[in-house]
Amino acid sequence: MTQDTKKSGVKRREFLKVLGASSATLAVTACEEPTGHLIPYLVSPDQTVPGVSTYYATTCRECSAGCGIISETRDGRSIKLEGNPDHPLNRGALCAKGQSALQGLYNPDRFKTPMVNENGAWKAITWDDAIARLSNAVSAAKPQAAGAVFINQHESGSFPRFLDGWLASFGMPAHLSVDFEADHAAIEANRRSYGAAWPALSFQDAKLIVSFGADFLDGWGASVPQQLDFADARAKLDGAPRFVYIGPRRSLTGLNADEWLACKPGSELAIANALSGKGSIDAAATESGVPAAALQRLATELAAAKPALVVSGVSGENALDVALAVAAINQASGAVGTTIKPAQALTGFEGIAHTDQVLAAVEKMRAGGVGIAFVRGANLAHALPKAANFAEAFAKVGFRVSFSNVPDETSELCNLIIPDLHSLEQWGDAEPVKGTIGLQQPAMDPVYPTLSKTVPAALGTADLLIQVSKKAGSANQPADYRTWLFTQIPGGTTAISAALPKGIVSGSLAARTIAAAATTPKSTSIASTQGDLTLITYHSPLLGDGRGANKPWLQELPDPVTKICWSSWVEIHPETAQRLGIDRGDILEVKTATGTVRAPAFVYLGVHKDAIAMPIGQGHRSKANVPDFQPKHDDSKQTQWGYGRYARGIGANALDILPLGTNAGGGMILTATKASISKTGDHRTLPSTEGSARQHGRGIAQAINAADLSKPPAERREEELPGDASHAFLPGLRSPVAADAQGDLGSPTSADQGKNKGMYAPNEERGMSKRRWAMTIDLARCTGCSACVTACYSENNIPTVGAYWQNATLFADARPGFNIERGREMNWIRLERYFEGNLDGKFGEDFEARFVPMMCQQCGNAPCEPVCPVYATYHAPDGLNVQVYNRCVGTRYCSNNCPYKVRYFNWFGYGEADRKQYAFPEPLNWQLNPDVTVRGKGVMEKCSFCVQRIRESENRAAAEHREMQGDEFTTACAQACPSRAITFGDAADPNWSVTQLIADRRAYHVFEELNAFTAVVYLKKVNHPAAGAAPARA
Amino acid sequence: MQGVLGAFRELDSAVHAIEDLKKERVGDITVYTPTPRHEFEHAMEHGPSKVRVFTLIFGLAGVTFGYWIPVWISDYWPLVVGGKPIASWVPFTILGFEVMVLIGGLATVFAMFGFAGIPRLTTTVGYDPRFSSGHFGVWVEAEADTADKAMNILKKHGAEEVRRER
Amino acid sequence: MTERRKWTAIPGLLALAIGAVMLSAYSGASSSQHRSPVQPIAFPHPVHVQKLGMNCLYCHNAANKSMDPGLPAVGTCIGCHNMVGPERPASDLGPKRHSDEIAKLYKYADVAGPGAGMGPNAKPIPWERIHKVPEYVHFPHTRHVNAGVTCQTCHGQIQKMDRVYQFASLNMGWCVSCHVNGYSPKEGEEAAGYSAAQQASPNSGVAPANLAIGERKKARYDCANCHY
Amino acid sequence: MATSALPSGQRPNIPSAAVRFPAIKSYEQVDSDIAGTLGPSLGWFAALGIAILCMLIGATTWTYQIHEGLGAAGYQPPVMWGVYIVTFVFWVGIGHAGTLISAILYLFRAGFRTSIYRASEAMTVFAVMTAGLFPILHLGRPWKFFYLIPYPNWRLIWPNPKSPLVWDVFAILTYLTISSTFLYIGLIPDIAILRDREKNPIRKAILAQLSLGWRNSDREWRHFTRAYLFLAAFATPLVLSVHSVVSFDFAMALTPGWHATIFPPYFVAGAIFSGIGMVFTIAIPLRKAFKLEHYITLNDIDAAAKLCLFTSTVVGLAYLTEFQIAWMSGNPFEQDYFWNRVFGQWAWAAWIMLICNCVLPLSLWSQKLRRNTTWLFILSLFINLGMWFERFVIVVPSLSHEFEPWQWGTYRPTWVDYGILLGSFGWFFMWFLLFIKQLPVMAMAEIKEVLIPRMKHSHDPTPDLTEGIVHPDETGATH
Repeated sequence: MTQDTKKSGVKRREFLKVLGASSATLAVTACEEPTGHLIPYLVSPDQTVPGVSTYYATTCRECSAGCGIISETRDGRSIKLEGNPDHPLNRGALCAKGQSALQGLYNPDRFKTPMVNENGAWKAITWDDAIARLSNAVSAAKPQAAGAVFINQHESGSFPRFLDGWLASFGMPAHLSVDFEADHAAIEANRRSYGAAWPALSFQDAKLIVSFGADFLDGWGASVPQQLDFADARAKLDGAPRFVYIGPRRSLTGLNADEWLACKPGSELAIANALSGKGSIDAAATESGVPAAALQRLATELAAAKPALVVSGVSGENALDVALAVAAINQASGAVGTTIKPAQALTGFEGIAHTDQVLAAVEKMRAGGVGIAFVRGANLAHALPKAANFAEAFAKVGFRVSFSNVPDETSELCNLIIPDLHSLEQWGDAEPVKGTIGLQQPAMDPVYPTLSKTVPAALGTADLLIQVSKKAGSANQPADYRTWLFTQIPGGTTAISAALPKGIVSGSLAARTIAAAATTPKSTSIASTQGDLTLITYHSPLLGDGRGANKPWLQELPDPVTKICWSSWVEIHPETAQRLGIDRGDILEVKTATGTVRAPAFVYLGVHKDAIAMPIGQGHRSKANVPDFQPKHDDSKQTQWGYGRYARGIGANALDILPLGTNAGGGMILTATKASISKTGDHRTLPSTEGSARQHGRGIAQAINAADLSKPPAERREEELPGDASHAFLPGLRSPVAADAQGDLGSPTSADQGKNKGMYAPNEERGMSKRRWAMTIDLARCTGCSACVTACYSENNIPTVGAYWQNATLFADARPGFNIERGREMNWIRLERYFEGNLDGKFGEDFEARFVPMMCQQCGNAPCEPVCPVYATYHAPDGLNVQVYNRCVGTRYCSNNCPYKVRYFNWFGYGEADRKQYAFPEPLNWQLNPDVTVRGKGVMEKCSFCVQRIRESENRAAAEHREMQGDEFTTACAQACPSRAITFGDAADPNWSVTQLIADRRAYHVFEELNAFTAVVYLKKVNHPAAGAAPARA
Repeated sequence: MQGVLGAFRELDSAVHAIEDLKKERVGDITVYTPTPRHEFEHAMEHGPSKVRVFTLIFGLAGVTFGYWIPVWISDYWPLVVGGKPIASWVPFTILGFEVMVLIGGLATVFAMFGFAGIPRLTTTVGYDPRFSSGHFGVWVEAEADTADKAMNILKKHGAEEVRRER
Repeated sequence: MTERRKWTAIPGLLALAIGAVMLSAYSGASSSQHRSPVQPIAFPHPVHVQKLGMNCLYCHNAANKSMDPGLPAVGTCIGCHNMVGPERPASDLGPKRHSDEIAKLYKYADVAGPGAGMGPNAKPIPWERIHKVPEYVHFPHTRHVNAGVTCQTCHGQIQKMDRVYQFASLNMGWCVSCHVNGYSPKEGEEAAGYSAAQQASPNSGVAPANLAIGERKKARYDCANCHY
Repeated sequence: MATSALPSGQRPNIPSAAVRFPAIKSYEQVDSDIAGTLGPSLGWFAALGIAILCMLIGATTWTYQIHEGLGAAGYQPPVMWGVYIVTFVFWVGIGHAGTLISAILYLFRAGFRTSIYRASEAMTVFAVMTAGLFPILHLGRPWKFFYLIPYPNWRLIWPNPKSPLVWDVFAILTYLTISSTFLYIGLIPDIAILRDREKNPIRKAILAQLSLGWRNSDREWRHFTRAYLFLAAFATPLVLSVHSVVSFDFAMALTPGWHATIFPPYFVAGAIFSGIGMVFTIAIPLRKAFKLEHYITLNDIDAAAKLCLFTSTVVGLAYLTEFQIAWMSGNPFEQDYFWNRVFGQWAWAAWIMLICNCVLPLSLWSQKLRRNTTWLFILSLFINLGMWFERFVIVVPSLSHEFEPWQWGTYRPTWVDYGILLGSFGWFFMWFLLFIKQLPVMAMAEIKEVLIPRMKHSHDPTPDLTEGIVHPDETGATH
């Protein structure tokens, strides 16, 4: 950023505060609010127009993949993150985690200044002081410099090398780059078999996809690119590859499979060997508990499928062996180069330190050999199993520095905290794909700038280290990190300035001198365990190893599989539950050799009957006894230790009962330990958005067999649906419904048609009714990842309501997710997950899962409209079913009359800053979209088809004196969708691609028999049942 | 205005008194009775009340207005709801009916007020509290000359009290 | 017992009540119309617009590209005013005099004197906001300006206002009646006080509405046009 | 109890029993008896105190709810309507019996009406006043309720006349106006009576104002009776329409369990049923406390009980019809919902409703129980409970079990709901208690109408009053 914007930065923030106070604060309730002041820029920043967004291309740092993102910045604030369409990795898509980076940036619990712990008490210090203290500590640690430990959250790019260089300059060893979510076994196997840590996987080219517990859609590797490709593969409909999932737990990826082979935990190896012909089918069948017939069928299928794509994400003791066996199968089926492309490896996964290295470092600390330790990003105190006893070991370190910018468990154990800038505030780079460099540039000035005379206003860790070196007097230090960075990137400054708009440079970065991979991992088998059930722990697809837990969007977003939020849970199979007399919501005590935790039971068809599953990510606790967060009398001095107000004290941490152990791949063993469960007698309603998991044959999520697609409609095996749906206006929603959008006035059959009835007449001079906004959702593509939901929250200022203080004040239950228990979630678009088949929950009988994104269907004949007494909802001429917040009086009649139940009510003043239920505490309110009204208490709200985007592009077109072009813009959900399942457009204008999709042979409306003439058209899911096996039916 | 007032304890004697007064054509008669008795109506030979005319007229006016409001509102700012016609008259029947009852009913009451001459600022001469509890009163407008005659008739029929008022 | 008690009746009170209700029904008009607060600097629009003939878009530079019209940054003022200091020589703008307002501007911008640049302690000018629609109303200036709606249509003869006041009521009825009945560029230009010559070539600096003079340009008036 | 009050050898429960009030001898006795009930008593003050306390609890709770937001109540989407709408329908229903008795029975010339209609008409007005609060009270933004009222405004936008809620506004306001007018008109002659009896000058002046200068002249009576008749004629269809409109709130929606053509008659029957229940709850204690056994005779109560039994069977039929329609509709949504209503999560509520409304009232087939005021009082309490639960069963289970299985839910009211429910009862009884001590609970003038007036020459203790007066010379003897 230029010098004057820097200078104006602070002032601009003042300006923004006022702007925030006016545009972000609540609109609907106050009618006569004070007009307030107008604070102009001091010096107007070039290339920005007030009220018009500027877009900065940068890189996502929420996982190791390093997707390209675009930050929409309005008046100096980043207000939304979207995928970078020009980025080779994620091609414009972005997962929920990535979008939530915004709430990491604006997290209300971020450190504002450096802090130091002096004899037990924390106090804020100035930056100069912090730098001085750090350099003193560094020079003090000189004698044992060789023992120093620097643990960094893994990221690709130049920073690791810069860091190693800096450490070396003080005689310290290279840093450990940790990623607890990484599948080390797979990486190790890949490296040995394909020579790359993470080759690109091409699902499109596969004839058959087999996954051994590899959740490539939810966290295993680079989810977004894998999902994009998987969706494209599925979109080939009858040509699409069949997908078989093998594993004891059916994850989100598993639910997307056509067939699930529920094997005993740890028995994957036998199956893999059997499939590769090394072992006998029957032996595998007996060991895994999977019927031999199924295995035989799979074996023959696999033999026939050339190439196939077999992936392993097992995290048991024999993980590496499975991965290697799988690699062998791939090599045999000629997958290498076709479905597995080492050439386009995802370099983001290179150089991740094995878990056993981390544990070794911990032991070194315990031994007392560490004089100084640095932690940046990683949160070992939470992400390492309790058995590792990190806290005790860490305490033995002479001086502990944390660069974390949020008060997490690890930083609480440190002496000095120097908060790093958020990745959206600083410069950086990444090499996500071999040969492509993704640039990371500040999307805005720091939320909490460095207030110091001597150092720059934006002081990231890298710059801080440079300052330290300067203090220590070491020579030839770069002026600042940016300058150094630009020298590292091929082409230098000119190339960068040319590339910044797109955010990518072609070329490669120099590799780290010390490749962590070089060290061969050491496997330590877990301690002896007792218990009758196998405990499967897995990283939550949303919270990861726990990093996501302080972001309300991710807490509020229901888990794609269990649909539970603001809580942790124990998944248990119906049969086992019945045997033990356990009901959904019973609080269970899970006991292993290493400890016990309590969590509510979730009875789930998709877990092996001899196993229970628990997600990792919740259960953040503070060492200090921090009082419960009270928004009303919240003095911001109180540091919210335990990872912030939104994370602390929610659920249990499964890692507390996980015995320590690493497999031959150097990964943590997550699924091997035994456990026993017992009822505590307590019970709680699960904070889940799931009403009924079955659609009772109501045809909400419809599916068709691939084989039936080609047949004429008469011969298709269609599902039994209620009512006699009139397929009259399908395919080709266009004419009848477009007419319907104008009611009788537009209907060709109506007498009033075209009469002078103002805006609705099709030939009215304002031309208001020429458009008919519509949407198609391809269920064959949708994987249920829920990225669209977070996109909607971000775009439409939707409040999160699950925090434990967001309930009434008197005699109110204050527990996390209580509002969700009462069905008060506000998700304008929700992902319904329906199970088909296996109604009586027998183990071994397969079942099918269907995902339906359900948002306002923008009905042509909307049942909600006529019942509103004040015209607060009505039908706009362009086909929108409009909700006018400021007119709404809150009778909630519209919601009662909505068959799709997609209207959401503001039960409390979630949007009112002075209220205890306020969902956007400063500075979270900076994320609010200025184009969307923040709703006050007592009004109804719902999906508006992103009407603000429609208006914006209408205004743009008008300003440029042109007509709107086809596919000119799209809604937030469609933009984010990593499966490209959602298409938005004008059904009355053939230039929009939505019009073609509407004509698809799979098109249907939900509850068509109600004649609501919805504008959302679903395309049936396509099933690929195994030959001979009938697919599940409702 | 002056006249003679007779207060009766019994119904029939009051009726007979009225009949005689009418025969003698003494003057305008007003009867006070604690409760409506058709005997008096027979005796006074009144026609049916005109209130019903107002009820009818204003009832019709009301139903028209009741239909007109929603039609006008709908057309004033035409917003389509639920794909229904802008002015969908069928449900407006309800409003039409309610407004009819409202206006018609109130009109009836006010018509009654008008005809019955209430609310009134004073009790005219010749009212006696007894008439609201048990007694029947007969008031005859009579000039000095005819007054005695009237008094005699009233006395003859056993009026409990007879007096002249002005 | 012939006392004639006054038994007064109630009517009249009823009539008053009804009258009160009807009055209150119409009291929805904007209360802030004609509001004219004192500004930190008494910026004279007439001098800049009429005498110097500056274009509105010179200072309110976003009016034709954004929802917000945009306010001149202090730097923009200084752009001219570091030449034009507080001590005004005699000119066609008037006799030689001292301008306190420009002195105030220098104080805000931390400018030592004519010719000097802005100092480190410069701070923005806290203008008093006059025209404000509630946050649930989205008023795109760009849409109106590009449609040829002159500033004066909503802001009044602002080029003649020594002290700006709220010209229009800004209540919903006021907005809607224009959207429904339409707007003719001619009227707009008359409102702007253009001479016939100027009307021939409007120097508003924005693309004129592609309409014949006198034709009325109507606009959408469904709720979601402004409320979302 | 006092069957002895009956002429010997007469079947007791014949409303046309020649002498309606055998125990009442003269017009003056009526005045003294009824006006005598007006003196405030200690028990009355106690009752009023309790009522006001409950009312204040409700008011406080509402204030809290407005401040906090509607979330303070127990709403659990998809159940967007709960206790408030249930109670709203409940109170509107209560209102109906009053108008039924005062208007419809008036048209039908049902004798037993005379003694109880004043109390029940008052009950109507206060019940509607209570019901009228709830549509405002359940709004998300109650301070914006005036958006529902059609009046000229600067926004140039009006309410949506297609919305059943706007019909409600019209219907309820009309109903309140007409029924309170009806009550007042009926009161005028009685107020005049009180006026003439009153000694205290201030009270007398006030009563004088209220009586509008009524003086019992034949002219006044002539128009009065006619106008009263027409008002009754208006009120009769109004009663039917109002609860039909209320039922449209549900019937017009497409929610399974709501979307039924049977609703208007079903609701009207239910309303009258619940109203009669409430009449018993009020009239029986009143009769005791005010010693009005001579006026509210067992015959009257008996007749009312029969009406109660009748409406109960109508309501029962309506319940069965609903199930039968759902069963034969072949509509899975309806069938699923109704199954869930009686055997699913809401069975408990449904069975409370069925037992209170259909089973217990069957006891009224027995004349003994019909004439047993204690039992009637207990039964009436059950009926009130049952009818509240009928509305609960209509509103809540339907919403909790709609088209979209993913959004099925449940409902648990909070203390806020209960507080406001309690408050509504306090509000209602506060008004009613104030009424019964200020104004006569019985229409004295109308009772006089059916009494035998004093006659100089009268041949028969029970003359057929429709014949004219008997001339002295026709009957020799005098008494």
